Parts: sequence; C-alpha cells; structure tokens
Amino acid sequence: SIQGEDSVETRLNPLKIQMLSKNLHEQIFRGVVPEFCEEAVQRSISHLQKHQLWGKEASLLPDVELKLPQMYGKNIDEHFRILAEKQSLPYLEAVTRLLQAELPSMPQEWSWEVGWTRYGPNGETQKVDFPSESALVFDVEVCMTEGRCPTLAVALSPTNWYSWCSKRLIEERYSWSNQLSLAELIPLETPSNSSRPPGGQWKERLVVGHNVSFDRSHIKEQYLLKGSKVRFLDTMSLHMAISGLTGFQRILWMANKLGKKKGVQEVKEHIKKTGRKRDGPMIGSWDWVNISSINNLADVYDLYVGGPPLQKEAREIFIKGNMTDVRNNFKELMQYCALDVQATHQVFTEQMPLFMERCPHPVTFAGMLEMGVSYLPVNQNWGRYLEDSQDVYDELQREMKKSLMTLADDACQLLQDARYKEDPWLWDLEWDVQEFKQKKVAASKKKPAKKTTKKQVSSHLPDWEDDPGPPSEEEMEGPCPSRLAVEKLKETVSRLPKRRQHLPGHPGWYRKLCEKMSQGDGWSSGASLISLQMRLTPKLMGLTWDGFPLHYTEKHGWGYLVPGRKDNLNPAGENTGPVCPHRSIERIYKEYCEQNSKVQPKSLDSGDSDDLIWTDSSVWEKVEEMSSLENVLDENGFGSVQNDAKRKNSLDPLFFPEESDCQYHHGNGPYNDVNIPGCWFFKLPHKDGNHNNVGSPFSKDFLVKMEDGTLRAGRGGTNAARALEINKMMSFWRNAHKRISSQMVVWLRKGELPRNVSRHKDFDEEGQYGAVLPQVVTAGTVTRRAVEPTWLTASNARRDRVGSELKAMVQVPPGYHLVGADVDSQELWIAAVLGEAHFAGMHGCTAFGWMTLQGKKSQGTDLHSRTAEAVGISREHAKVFNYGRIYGAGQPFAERLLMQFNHRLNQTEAASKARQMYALTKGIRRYHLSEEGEWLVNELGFDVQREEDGSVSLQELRRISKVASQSSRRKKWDIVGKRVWAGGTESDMFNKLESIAHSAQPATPVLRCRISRALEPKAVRNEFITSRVNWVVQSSAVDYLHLMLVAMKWLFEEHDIDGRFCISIHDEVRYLVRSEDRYRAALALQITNLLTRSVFAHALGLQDLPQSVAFFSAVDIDQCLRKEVVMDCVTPSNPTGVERSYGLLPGEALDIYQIINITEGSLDKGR
Amino acid sequence: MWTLRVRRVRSCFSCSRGCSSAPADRLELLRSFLQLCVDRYYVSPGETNSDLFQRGLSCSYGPLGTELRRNLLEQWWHSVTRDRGQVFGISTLNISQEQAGLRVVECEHVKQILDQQKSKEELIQEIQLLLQRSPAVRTNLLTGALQQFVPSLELVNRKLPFGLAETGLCFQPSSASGCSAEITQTSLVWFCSPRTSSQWLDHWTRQRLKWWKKFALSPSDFSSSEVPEQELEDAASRGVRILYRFPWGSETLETLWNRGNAELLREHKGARSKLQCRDGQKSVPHVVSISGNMDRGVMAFLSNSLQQLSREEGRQKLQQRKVLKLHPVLAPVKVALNIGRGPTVELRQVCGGLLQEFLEAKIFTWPGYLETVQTSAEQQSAKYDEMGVLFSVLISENTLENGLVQVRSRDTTIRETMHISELRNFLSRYISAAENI
Amino acid sequence: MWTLRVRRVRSCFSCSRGCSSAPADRLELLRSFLQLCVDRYYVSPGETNSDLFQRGLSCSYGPLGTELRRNLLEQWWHSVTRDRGQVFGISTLNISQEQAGLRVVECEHVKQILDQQKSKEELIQEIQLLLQRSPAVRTNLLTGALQQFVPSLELVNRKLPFGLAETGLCFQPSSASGCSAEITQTSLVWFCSPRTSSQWLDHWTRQRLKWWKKFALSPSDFSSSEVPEQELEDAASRGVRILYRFPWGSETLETLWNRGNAELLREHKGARSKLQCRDGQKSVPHVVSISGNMDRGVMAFLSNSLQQLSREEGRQKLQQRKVLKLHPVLAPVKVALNIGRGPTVELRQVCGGLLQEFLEAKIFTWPGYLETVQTSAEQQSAKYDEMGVLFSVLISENTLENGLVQVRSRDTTIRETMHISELRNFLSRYISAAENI
Repeated sequence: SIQGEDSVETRLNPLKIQMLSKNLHEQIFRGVVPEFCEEAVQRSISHLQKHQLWGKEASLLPDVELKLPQMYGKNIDEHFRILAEKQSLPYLEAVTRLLQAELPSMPQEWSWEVGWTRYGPNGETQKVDFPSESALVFDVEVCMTEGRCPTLAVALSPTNWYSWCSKRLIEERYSWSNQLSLAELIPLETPSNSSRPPGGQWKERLVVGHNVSFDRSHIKEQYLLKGSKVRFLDTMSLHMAISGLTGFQRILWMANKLGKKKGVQEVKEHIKKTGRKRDGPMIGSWDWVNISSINNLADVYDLYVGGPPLQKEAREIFIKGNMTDVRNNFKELMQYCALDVQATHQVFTEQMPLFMERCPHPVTFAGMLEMGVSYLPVNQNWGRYLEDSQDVYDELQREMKKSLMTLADDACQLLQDARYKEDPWLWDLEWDVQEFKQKKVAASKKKPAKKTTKKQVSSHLPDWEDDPGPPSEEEMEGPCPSRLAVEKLKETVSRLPKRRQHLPGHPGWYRKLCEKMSQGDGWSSGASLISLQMRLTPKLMGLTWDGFPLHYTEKHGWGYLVPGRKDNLNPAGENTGPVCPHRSIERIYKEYCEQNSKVQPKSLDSGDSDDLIWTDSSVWEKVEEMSSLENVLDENGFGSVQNDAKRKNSLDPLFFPEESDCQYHHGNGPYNDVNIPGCWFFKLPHKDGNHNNVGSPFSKDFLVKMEDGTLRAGRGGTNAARALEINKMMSFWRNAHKRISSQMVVWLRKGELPRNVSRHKDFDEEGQYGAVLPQVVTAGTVTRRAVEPTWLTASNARRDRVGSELKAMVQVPPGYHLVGADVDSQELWIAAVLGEAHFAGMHGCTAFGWMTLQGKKSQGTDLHSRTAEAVGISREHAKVFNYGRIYGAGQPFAERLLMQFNHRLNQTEAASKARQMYALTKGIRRYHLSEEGEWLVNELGFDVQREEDGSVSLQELRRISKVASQSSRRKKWDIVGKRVWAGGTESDMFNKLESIAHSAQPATPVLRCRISRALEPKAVRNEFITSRVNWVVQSSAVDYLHLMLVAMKWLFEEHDIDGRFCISIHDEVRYLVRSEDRYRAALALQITNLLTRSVFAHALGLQDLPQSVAFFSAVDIDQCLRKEVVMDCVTPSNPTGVERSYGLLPGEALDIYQIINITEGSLDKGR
Repeated sequence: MWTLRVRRVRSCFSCSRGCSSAPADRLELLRSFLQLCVDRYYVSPGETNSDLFQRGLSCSYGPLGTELRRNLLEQWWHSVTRDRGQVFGISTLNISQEQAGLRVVECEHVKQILDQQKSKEELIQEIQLLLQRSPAVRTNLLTGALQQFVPSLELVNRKLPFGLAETGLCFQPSSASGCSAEITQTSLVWFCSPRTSSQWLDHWTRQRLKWWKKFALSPSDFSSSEVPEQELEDAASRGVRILYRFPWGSETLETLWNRGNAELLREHKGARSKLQCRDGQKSVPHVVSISGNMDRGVMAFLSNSLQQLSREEGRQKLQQRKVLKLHPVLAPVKVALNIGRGPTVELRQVCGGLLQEFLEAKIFTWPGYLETVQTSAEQQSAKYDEMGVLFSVLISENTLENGLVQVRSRDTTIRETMHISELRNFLSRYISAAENI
Repeated sequence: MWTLRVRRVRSCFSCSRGCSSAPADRLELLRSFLQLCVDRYYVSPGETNSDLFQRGLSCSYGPLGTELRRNLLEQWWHSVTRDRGQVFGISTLNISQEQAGLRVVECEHVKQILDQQKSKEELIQEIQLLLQRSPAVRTNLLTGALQQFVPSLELVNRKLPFGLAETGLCFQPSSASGCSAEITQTSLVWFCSPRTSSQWLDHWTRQRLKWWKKFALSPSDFSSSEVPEQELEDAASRGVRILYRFPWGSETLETLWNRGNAELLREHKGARSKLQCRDGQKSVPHVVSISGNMDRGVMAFLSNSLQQLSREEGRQKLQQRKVLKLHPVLAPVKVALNIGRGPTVELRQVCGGLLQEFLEAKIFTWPGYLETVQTSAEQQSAKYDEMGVLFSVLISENTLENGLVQVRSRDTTIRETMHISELRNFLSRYISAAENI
C-alpha cells in the first residue's frame, strides 16, 4: 500500500509542494481539482525567492493508499454536518423538551430522606432510584469542610422536581471513611447496589448545569469505565461562547461593577502591573460591559434573565460550615439549591437560541458534548504518587529550613567583638541585645534569703578531694542536700517579671526568627521561623551578583552594592545608623575578580535550560498582560512617536552627574538616592523591565542566573547553594500539591469493573482501579478553549521537579491502552493556511507557510531556526519569540524577553534586535489613506510615494500629516484608513488575521463560530486587538478539536472500536481503548486528522492538502499519559523512573505507514 | 606480633580506599578528625583502635562515643519498628550450628588434641571433628531472621507484608590477610509479596535515606545509589546502597537487597507449604533485606557534624573554631555544668543538685564543675564545642543570689541568661522539639 | 549431631540443679511456664532454644521477649548511669588479643593447614600459631573496663570514685562437656579508694537489690546473699550474690565482687604511676565489680509476674486464668487494638490511625485488628493476659458514631469506656506514673 516516489499517486502543486496522494484526494475532495492562476503562482515564487526559500530541495514522502470509510454529503463539510447532527440528535431533542417545558412549581417542603425523592405536581413525594426523564437541570452541593462527598442535590425535569440527600447528611456518625465509594455518589441511571441500568440499556440523556463538570464529578455512573450515554451542557461554557470576557476585560468589568471608586483603584493596579505608567486606561468603549458578565451564575443570570438578583448567601454554609450547620439549615439550603436550578434553567432557555445563532455549525455542539465527558483512569499508584511526592517535598523543605537555620546560627557568632560591623552583608541588620530584667527587690529582703541558703548548704559540705565513700542509708532515704539547695534557689524565680523576655541575649534579627517558648506544644527550637522569602535570607547566604554583595532598600527592592564611590564618604552630621564596611566589600569583590580572572565568561545564551521552555498558555498570558500597553503604542506605528520621546524621559533617573557615576560597572543604576558611604547601589534586573523592583532574588526568573554563576552564594558554602537548589526542586509541588491531592478519586469495586478488566490476566485482586473526572469547563476562555486547573496545565515530568510525573499517573486498567496524538504545529499551520488562502490560494505560497510545511531543522529552513539565525539566539528561545508573535505580541515583548535571556544586553541593543526580528517576520506597517486623506492629498497636490497596492510608508504619512496640519487650521485630520503589514515572511498572515479581527462580525473561518459579543467591533471598536487577533487562531484550533472529536466518535461507532474519549490537552487528544482495538483506534485517529485538515482546506477554498500535514507524525499507544512513549519520567519523587517503580513499559509511537502495515489499512474488526 | 597486626590493618584500609593514594591534605583531614574523636572521649585512644574506627568496624568507644552509638541505635530501632506496626523486633543467637565461616574454638580443647600422641591422620580427623562441633559465630543478622520467619508467620496470621528487626554484633570474616573483626549491625528483613518487592525496596530506600538525613547537618552528603548489576549478590535481583560522602571518599552505610525467595526456601529446606502466605496466589514471599553498619554510622555523623569555622578578625590572624554540631537527639552530652567565680563548695553543691535533676529527666549531663584544673572560659567553650555539648551552663556567685545562670549555646555561641528553675524544662523541650523537626 | 547436642544440653541443665532430682510437679510447672513463654512470643519455639532460656543463657527471643529484654537493659542502664554522674558508659570490643579462652577461628584457614602435605610437627606448630593469632572472644566485661581505666582517669581528673558501665554479649566457656554459649551481661566496674571499697560493695548491693525489687510483682523472691569464703574468686576479698527464687530453685542474677586492685595492676603491667589517683594517699584504686545476667533477669521477671488465678464459677467447673502481670515499664506490649462489630474497612482505618499515634508516642502497640481469624472476646482477653498486655482497646461500630472505645485493663479485668481522643494521654500518663513509684 506504500508506493514509490515515482508513483502516479504522487502529486505536486505549482510550488513543488507534495500534495495528498491521488487516491486520498479523490476520496476526500470528490474529484474537485484545484486550479491556479499563473499570476498567483508567479507572485508566490517571487515572494519565496525574496526570503531565500525558493528552490530548496525537498524530499518526497512515500504515498499513502487508504480506503476511507464511506462518507456522507456532497462535500466534506456536509459530511461532518451530517455526522454531528446524527450524534447530537437525541440531545438536541432533550434541549427542545427543556426549552418548551412548562415547569412544575417548586416544592415548598423538602424530603429529609436518603436518596432521590420525586415531587408530584400536587406536592406528593415519592422515593425513586433516580429521575427517569431524559433531560434534567441539575445542581449538586458539597459541604466542603467534610470532604468531597456530595451532600445534597436538586434536579428539575420538564415534568418534575427531584431532591437528593446523602447518607452522611441524614445519618449522624463520629467518623466517615475518607474514601469515596460509588454508592455514596449520586445515581442518575442505575439503582443502588447496581452498576447496570434497569433493562440493561443505557439511554441518551442530557444534564444541564452551571459549571456542570463539578456536578458531573459527583455522579455515580460517570465513574464507570463504560456505558453511560449521558451528556452534559454547561451554561457557563455557553455563556463564554456567547458573551465571554478576556482576562483583562474581566478585571475591568469587575471594577466597573464594584463602583467607580474601588473600581478605579483596581484598574490602576492592573495598569501598574502591566507596566503602563502614565497613560490612563485607554479603554475607549465601555459598551461591551453591558452585554457581558463574569462567569458566576448570579452575574450570568443577571445578564440573560435580569430581574431581582439571585441570592447566594446560603452558599457560605456549604463552604465554611460543617455538616451540623447544613442539617440545621436544611430547608433553606434545599431552597437555595432549587433556586439555582431554576435560575440555570432560565439562563439556559435564553442562551440556547443565541448559541445556535452564533455557533451555527452542528460540529460545535457535538464537539462540546463530547468534551464534557473526559475520564482519567487511575490505579493504586495514584496514592503512592501522592505519598511519595509529599514525602520528598517535606523532606526537602526540612532540609532547606535546616540549612537556613544553620546559616542564622552561624551568623550569631559575629556578635562577639561586634565583628558584624565588618561584614559586607550583615552590617545593617539589627544587632542590639537586651538587658536581662529583674524586679527590684528591697535590700532587706534580699539578705536573709541569701544567708539561709548558705547556712543550709554549709552543714553538709563533703570533702571534694577524697573519695567520701557511699552515702549512708539514712542519707539515701532522706532528701539530698544538693537538691534542697537547688530547690531553694528556684524560689528566687519570684523576682523575675511575669512575662519573660524573649531571648534577650540574642541579636534583634535572630530573636525575630525564633518562636517564643510559651507558645504551647508546637514549640520548635532555633531560628525556626526563617524562610527563603525573608529579606535577611539572601544576606545570610552572602549572595553576590557578579561579585557584588546584595543589598535591599525599601524603595528599590533588591540590588547590590558596588564599592568605589567617593562623593559621599564624609557624611554630613552624625550618623547613628550602621556604617557600611565598604572596605570589606572591596575585598570580596577583589577576591571574586581574582578567582574569575582565568575563567572565560560563559555564553549566556547557551540555550536549552528548561526554565525557558514555556508552555503555550504561559506565553499567551504574558502576551495578554502586555497587550493593553501595546495597542496604544501600536508597534512601530504611527501613534508611538510622542510616546517614544516620553519613554526616553522616563529613563531620566539613569543620568547622573559625572562625579558620582560608576566607571567600571554597568548595570541597572546606580541609584544615588541610596546613600551608602563608599558604595553605589544598582538594582537587580527585572523581567518586566528595569523600573520594576525585585522582591526576591529567589524568584523563578533568577534560577538561570544562579545556574550561570552570576548570582551565587558567597558564604555558608554548601548550605546556601543547597537551599537554592532545593528551592528549585520544590517549585512544582509547592504550587500544585493542593490541587493535585484534592483530585477526587473514586475506586471501583471488582463488580463495578467490566468483566474484561476483572477477568484479565493482569488484574490484581489487591490493586485499586478507579478514575478521576477532571472538572473541565468545555469552553472556559473567550476562544472557547477548555479550562481546567490541574490536568490541562500540567507540565511534563522534569528531573529536578518534585511531583512533576503527575500526568504519568493516569494509568490504564488491565486490558486497555491510551491511544492519542499531538496535532503537529497546530497553531502555526492554522495561521499559515489562513495566510496562504489570503495571499495566493495555494499551500506553501507564503514564506511562513512554506517554512511550516517544508521547513527542515537540518537545513535551517524551519521557522524557529530561521528566527534563531536572524537574531542570533538559540532555537529554543526563538520558539518563545515565534509563538509570542503569532499570539500577537509586539516588539516591546521581544525586547523585554531578549533582555531577560541575556541581562548584559542593554536596552538599545535589545530594541534593535527586536526591530530586526519584526521587520523580517511580521514586516513593516504601511498605510492606506482614508477617503479624507485621499481628498487632502489630492487637494494639496501632494506627490505621494506609494507601493503597488497603494499603501504609503510611515515617513510618508508623517510628511502628509505635517503638511496638512500646517496648511489648515483644523486641528486633526483623520487621514489613515486601513493599515497593513508588508515585506515580512508573515505579513500576509497577519493581514488576514487582522482583517478577520476587524470585520464587522468576526467568525472562525471553518466552522463560522462568532467571536464573543464582548469583543465584537460594534461593542469594543478598536480595543483589545491583540485578543481579537489571537482569537482567530485559537478559536480555529478549537474548531479543529471539535471536528476531530466528531470524526473519532463516528469511526469508533461505525467500526465497533471499543473505546472512549479520555482527555484533550491543548492540541493533544487521548482515547482509552480496549487493547485488542488499539491499532484500529490509531488508524482512526490518523484518518480523523486527515479529514479534519481537509475540512480546513475545503473551507478556505484550497481543495487540497499537503501530504506532510495530512497525518499525525506519530500516534502514541501507551499505558499512561506522557509526552513521549519512552519517557521514564524520572523526578526526585520518582527517582527510579516509571518503568522500574510502576512497571510501565515504554509504549509505541507509530506513524501512518507503520499503522497501515499493522492494520492493513482497514478499520474493520476481526481480521 | 602486635605491631605486625597494626600494619596489616593499615593495609586493609588503604585497599578499601581503592588503592589510590589519597592526597596528603585528605589524609591530614582524616588524621585531625580521628584525633578530635579520641581527644573528646568518642573513641578510646590507641592507634589500633582508631584504625578499626576509621575502617567502619566496631572499636572501643569512650563514654561519648558509647552514648552516641546508643542514641543512634535507639533512633534506628524506633524509626523501623514504628513504621506501621508491621515490624517486630527479634533477638537471635550469635552462635549457631551453621556450616561455614568463623567458629568459636576453645583453645584448651585444641591443645588437648595436639598433646595427644596420635598419628597425623587421627589428629586431622579429631581437629576436623572439633571444628565441626564448635559453634559458628554469625556474620550477618539475615540468617537469624530467615529462621524466625516461620514462627513469625503465625504471629501475623500469614499476612504480608511484615518485617523482623534486629540489632547486634556480627563478626566480619577476614579478608585474605586474615584480620577478622566485629561490627554493630542493624537489620530489617522485610517479607512481602513477589509482586511488590521492588516497590518495597524503593520505599525502604527512601525511608532509610530520610532517616539518615534527618540527623545530618548537611543532608546532601547522604545519598543512595543502585548497585550495578555486576556487583549484585547471588540471589539478589536489585540492590541499593546508602552512601555517605566522607571528605576522604564515599562509604556504604547501609545496603538494601531485593533477595527474592531462594534463600528463604533454602533456609527452610524448600518446605513451600510452611512458607506460603495468604496473598491471593499463595506465594512464597520475597525478602528485602536492609542491613546497616552503625559503627560507620557513628563515624558518618561525627564527620558530618564537624564544622570548621574560620574567622578573620580585624588585625588578628585566622582563627579556627571546630564544632561538632551533632543533632540534639544524637548528641551524647546535652548540657555541661560549670562553675564560675564564687564560693566553690556552695557552687558545686548547686551543680550537684542540678545534675541530679537533669539525670532524672534523662538528660545526659557533663559534670564540668568537678574539674579542678583552671581553664579560661574560651578554652572551656572550645572543648565543649568539640565534644558537641549542646549547652553549657555557668553557675556563679550571681546564681546563689538570684538564681540566674548563663547558658551558652553551641550553635549560636551566644550566652543567654536564664533562671535556674527553668533550665530543665528548657532543655527537655529543646531536645524533644529537635526530635520532631 | 543435632540430637546429640540437645541431649548434652539437657544433661548440663540437670547438673546445675545440684544433681537432686526435682519433684515432678516442679518440672511440670517449669514446662508449662516455658510453653507460655513460647506461645506468647517471648521465646522462639524449639526445644534447644527453651533449654538455653531456662539455663539463663541467651536464646532466640520472640518479639515480646526482645522488647522485654530491651526494656530491662534500658532500665538497668539508666539506674546505673543516672547515679550522681560518676558512672560513664563505655563500649569495648568483644574480640581481643587476650591469651586465654575462646577464639574465633576461620574454618577455611584450618582446612588449608590440614590440607597441606606437611609433617605432624609442622602441622601442630602451624595450628598453634593460627590459634595464637586468632582473636579471642570475651567471657566477661570486666577486662574491657579495666583496660579503659587509664583513659577514663583523665576524664575524671584522677578523682575517685567513679564507675564504668557496659552491657553486651559475652561468651561462656564450656563446661567439661563442651557446650559453649552466650549471655547478655551488664557490668558496672566501680573504682574507689581502698578504704571505702567494702562500704561501696554494701552500697551497691543495696542499690541493686532495690532495683530488682522495684519491678517485681512479689519482691520477696529477690534476695541477696554473701558469697561463702570458699567460693570466692581469686583476687576477691568479698562477694555478694543477688538471687531469685524460681519455683524450681534459686538462681543468681547478679554478682558483686570486691576485687582489690591486683587485677587492675596486672592488666596495666604494674604501672602504678599511671593508675594512681588524687585521693590523699595516691593509692591504686580498688575495684568493685557488679555483673548481671540479663537473660536470666528476663526469665526471673517473667516467672515472677506470672499469676495463676483459679476461680470457681457458679455451676461451672474450676477455671484457670494465667496473667503475666509484668510491671508497666517492663511490659513489652502496652496496648492492643481490636475491632468489634461494624464495617471492617472503616474500623481498621481508625485502628491504623491510633496505632500510628501510639507508636509515635513510643507506646508499643499490638495490632490485634489485623487478625482475621475470628476469636471470642474471652479467648482474646485470655491471650492478651498471657502476653502481659496492659490494656486492650476495642474499637467498634459505636466508635464510628460517637468516638467511644472500650478499654480493658489487664490488672482489673474491668472494661472502661473512654473517648478516643483521650487514649494516648491516658496511656502515657499511666506508664510514666508507674515508672516513678
């Protein structure tokens, strides 16, 4: 089935890019042959030539011959429409029933009984196994302080109200198991004590809820490995799709809602955080505020339904109260829950028509349903992982604390002879000690006390030189005289003040690190309150930056002292504060220089440090954070002229009178308002720009600086260095352990597992088998991307991060495999194909597209290598720049990033590099004149230099504008019309993205999903451009995912592949599949990718697909969730790797050719 | 004869260093460390004795060394038997009727045989018979635990996993050169299902490493390392060593083996039915053995806790301060009592009373007040720092008047004023707080 | 070979009884006592082992016996070293280059010699040389302490009196029939001025007897008796034995000797100047040695605390209840955890939590809840009484509801209801209260 290169199957497009094999093209595009106009081809070739890409050799891929399953409809789009409609039909019917229902009235009394109760129209109650209707609005409440067991729930069908109470609510007991079993969850399809539906038939049913994934995680049948056909519709996700807000908008929205005063404060804070200093919030249009809301039910209800606000006070009892509180307020809480259900129904009724209008393609609806039933299988190793990680974490924490405490103890020695005065770091700590206080005693009282002691003592004085022999028996019996003497002395305790002084003999700073002895049982000795975050810790460690001791000031944060300043050596007036030992500082710097004289400075851009490889989402966060700044500055654009000048001025503090300037060291400073005799103060560089203060030299951003030796511990040797290392190791688990250990795991009993599991030869009677249902908000962001805090953001296992093997803990039950794949360069391809459709309607016609399709790392023609080469940075760094740019980040982002990667780069150099990079890629801004502008030019008889397309350059525009303002009294001419990018490899791509973003009704090009109402130009005019541009690509990626889910479901059903959707993380999908079906599932996944990409091409009018992107480069068949099938996931908490410690063998990563080999290209069962 | 042996011991030592001549400064480091141990009553004097100590063998300990090893063994015992209540302490015999190895022979009997006027053949036979009948001394604690497996099985109702713990003296068979010696061993023999044995090995490795690190001043000197495949002992499928990085090279403190069940079967002559456990599959359990050398452990902690602080004082020359910063739980001497200026006899009496009080509270106290040789406070502090004494209390004239004493801390060198009535409570809480960190 | 040895052991035993045939019921008493020790995990099973135990030699102990001996040794150590801070613990080597007694020989080496084709004379010579070079094992702790006298002297500034304490394994030279064995010895060697030595002997006798009686259920079974002159060991001028009256005859637990200074001088080759103390007369101190057999001590306390209560119930026949009323401080198991009716998994979870809590507080806890075989409450109580378990706690359905547990006391047999949160505190206080009586 695999053919040679010369086969008739091989097809090339006019740009010599290999297209789909002939048989595939015929099956998918149904004989539609793409046509090209000669002009477009020529234009493309010259564009590619300009970027040195034309004529590069490209090897051909073997052809693929595959008999695809029978497809529906006239074209591939119709095929998908039919599939999706078929899949969602029963659920849409349920929607209709809910929308059309005349709701029964809410019961007045709620039944205090374990399990489900149905309420009839006349208030009669009946105990039932579960609500039987096929459509429900549903809400679960959990008493948070008592574990994760559901407490009560209310459901509403088109005909009845239902309530559910847990056993733990109704029955009082001293303790409950902390392990949840299926029986304690809420049944929706099966009677108690059974995991089979009555009659053995699972029915298609729909559950609607607000943030319904939370409710789903408390439903019994959802934990079963297979069976349930219940699907979930999330009113929160529907809201996001209709009227969602971006992160920044959410802050503004809240500010607006909370009222002017408080609101302004919050906006200010945000602006400050994002680094915009003097321009006010340029939020020109606030219309969007009224057609949107943040995500919680009360605000969503207010937006769609209106009327009196929804009461949420009762909720507090579930969050803070205990079970007794819930019992005491049972009626009220039931009522509250029921009102939420009612509100959700109302919201849903309003949302559904809007949603159908704005996301009209059936695939979107079907995809969202499928996304809502993610399922992560786990086993007994989950508990072990939690234990091991916490164990190792605690251990490291202890070790770090111990090192810090030792440092503090050692520093105390400087108290002797006031040696601290000569210490380069510790000279300015509080070194005062207190005098030991006693009550004043009258002299007369004191004397006799002393005498009696003396007397008693003297009578029994033994001779100390001789062996006195043993005490006599009488002496042994009676009280010992020396004990008596001590007891007597103890009486003087009355002379001490009631409140004891806290370590009066220790220096002030140390005293503050110690717990007071009186504080109950938990007292710990020594400087136990010390932590890495404290200001004195870097000083105790003796940290140096390039050999200079670190110093902290309130005003500027962390910096360092550079000796040699002369102008402030003779301070005026009496200086009572501590005096800086500048000579000691000089000495340690000299030592540093001597040590370093032989060592060559290491290349700082050595690249592959893990800390720089960001996840996509973190890049986007950065970009979004800065975007509000950039849409004012408009990149290298028109509006930025004045700003540039202002920015220069803002650097003013950097210019100093000559005499107090430091000649031999350049850095962020000196800041001479820090008046330390003999020393200049320089600030540590900050990742968000040097005007920001560094709060801690231990933040993540300085890890690199520690690794390259810029920042190092000068004292306490191993203790300090080890503390830094430990800090790095602990970072992941510190942030994540709460979320991870609160994952709700439900273990299944043997009888609750399918027989193919419990009778499998690998089934372990003493093992545990269960699942986590990740609480995925199917459309959690404005781009409709899914959101979930633990699994969707989990990074891959890293050798030096405790607990980072998290994903690999999702492990299949016996007889199953995980089958999945990453969509290769998904976002780049989507962006590229949009640009290509725009530019010449051919695959590979733009330089950017060509690099995405044909670029080779080996030839240096792929995107990242190109950028790396152009700017002179590593490929890994280039990746961050590239993604950032495609997400919409502008030059300032690149500038800042460059300086962060290399702190010795100054601002001018960074700016020039960034400009160079942007000119090469995004291109230069050019302008089309507005009607007014054209009129003006014409009127003035102005000779304008224009490109072929009629655009003018920025200089030209300024010239026109200058002339215009001179020649007219009118203050402002609006001469600019459309702006375009030109000359770069990505210009056409950005022009296309911007044209979509600026169109009246922005919608994704493939499934025609419209942007949130809160981002439509009608509501926001020209604001939030970055978010809107980014939305085009991101939201299309979501379309991509939905298409895949629909195709997979179709293929699984059509070909009887036993498996289910598991999870989708960004551009990655995973299915849990019976082992015997795993290769067929892998083939299905490959076909799915082929069809999905084809829909994209079809929708953009390309009618063809490059062979290189048609299939996943590899489908992973594995027993756990991990980035690569061979990754051993070695971490400090899993030092021996998953194979040794968990028995997980490497999985298989198969490309399309291997899969065809194994399956003989057929999806059919039983061959 | 004596000197001969000493030299032999030496050669053993340099061999174990891998036959590479250590740099001179390392040897100097070792020498000064050993000197400190001897000077400060950890190790009894004598070159032979120091040699045994540095080779990680039992030696004759001084009062402080004895207490340190006691504390260490006590901590080991608690940490191991405290784990989940599935570990039972046992105590087996040192001598047994084993086939091989070292045997205890009565000289008298040999002499009797040699003195008899018999033929060479008879002689050989009799000596062989005598040897055969003489009891063997143990070289490890494993065998004893394997023997106790069957009676213990009943104790736990044939339910896995469980462990048998023991500490005790073992003899070390001589190397080729013939210098046999003794070691204080700790042994935990863990019986578990074959399926989980590798996981248990990992579990115990982590637990044991954690334990070592818990008492360390710089924990990163303790590490674990997998035994390379070619060094695995006969039956063992995996092995892990817990190592300590001495300034003069790494040494093994504890060894963990995943031994399978071959030895257990052999020990019980293959009587499978006696050995089977209720583990679903009725399998013969696998054995994970964990055996430590606590003599070397003592040396490791002494070495680990020795801090050498140099300080440069303004015009003065470099000064060195040596402190044995032993963990409060391990430190043999928790407090020393000294007298300052004042009426000696009365002050001594107060000290005696305090000593009694502390000893009753099980706080090991050093009767510094009994010393009659005058030393400066500086010298005394230096001595106590080198002994690892946590606190030294100074009772002086002032104390007789108002009950106030000066308490100097080893770790901070700071002198704090305290009232005599609060001392015991402070010390007890200080030590128990340190235990819980 | 094996059975032969057993028989020999037997004959040793009956000899030590003074060749008088014990009445049958005494033997029965002994038999049933030994059976109890084996059944209740004090002594490992096996006839040879029981024989060793009853002869007051080290035997292989079960978990409870191990813990009991640990507790006993711990108490001994504290009582001895706590006295006035003049007793220092030491730890000396088991093997040494002594002249006489038992030697550790490597079989391999003997075989090599025997295998060589040499003349009889050469053979004899080589074997003698080998023996001479082989290290000797110790038969008592005294020698080690005498050797440590000089370094210790410096420690105490040559001031008398002081003592050196040590516990450890000693080998017992065989009787004529040749069965050598091992004992767990305690040793306090007290150095004092010649003038006071006899007083000190009396002092220590009193102290030691007091100590033994402190933990006894019926203290009158412990007694001391002066060693008759004809039984005095070589150098000793006086001797005292501390005896325990077993139901089957009295045995020596501890022996105190006033040894003069001859041995000390001999050990240090008469170097008087090294040995002299600052004691007015610059004399070589006298030695009072106190050495105990803690294996026999274990047996004494077990025997002493075994109470057999018979009771006649209404119409039923005579019932016997055996209780091992060990002193709370010595009792190995302080508390047992059991589950009653209710959901097993949850109850076990509660027990597991309690177990952890107790073990952390160093309270030896018996995980009775892990037993899966159903036994009646009666049977279980009987078992715990025979084990000497102080309290048994019953966790049942009720506990899950309201946190209440049933606590049964060994000594009163009464069941008390207590709240789960107060258990640990109750147990800790009960035990420490018993210690101070």
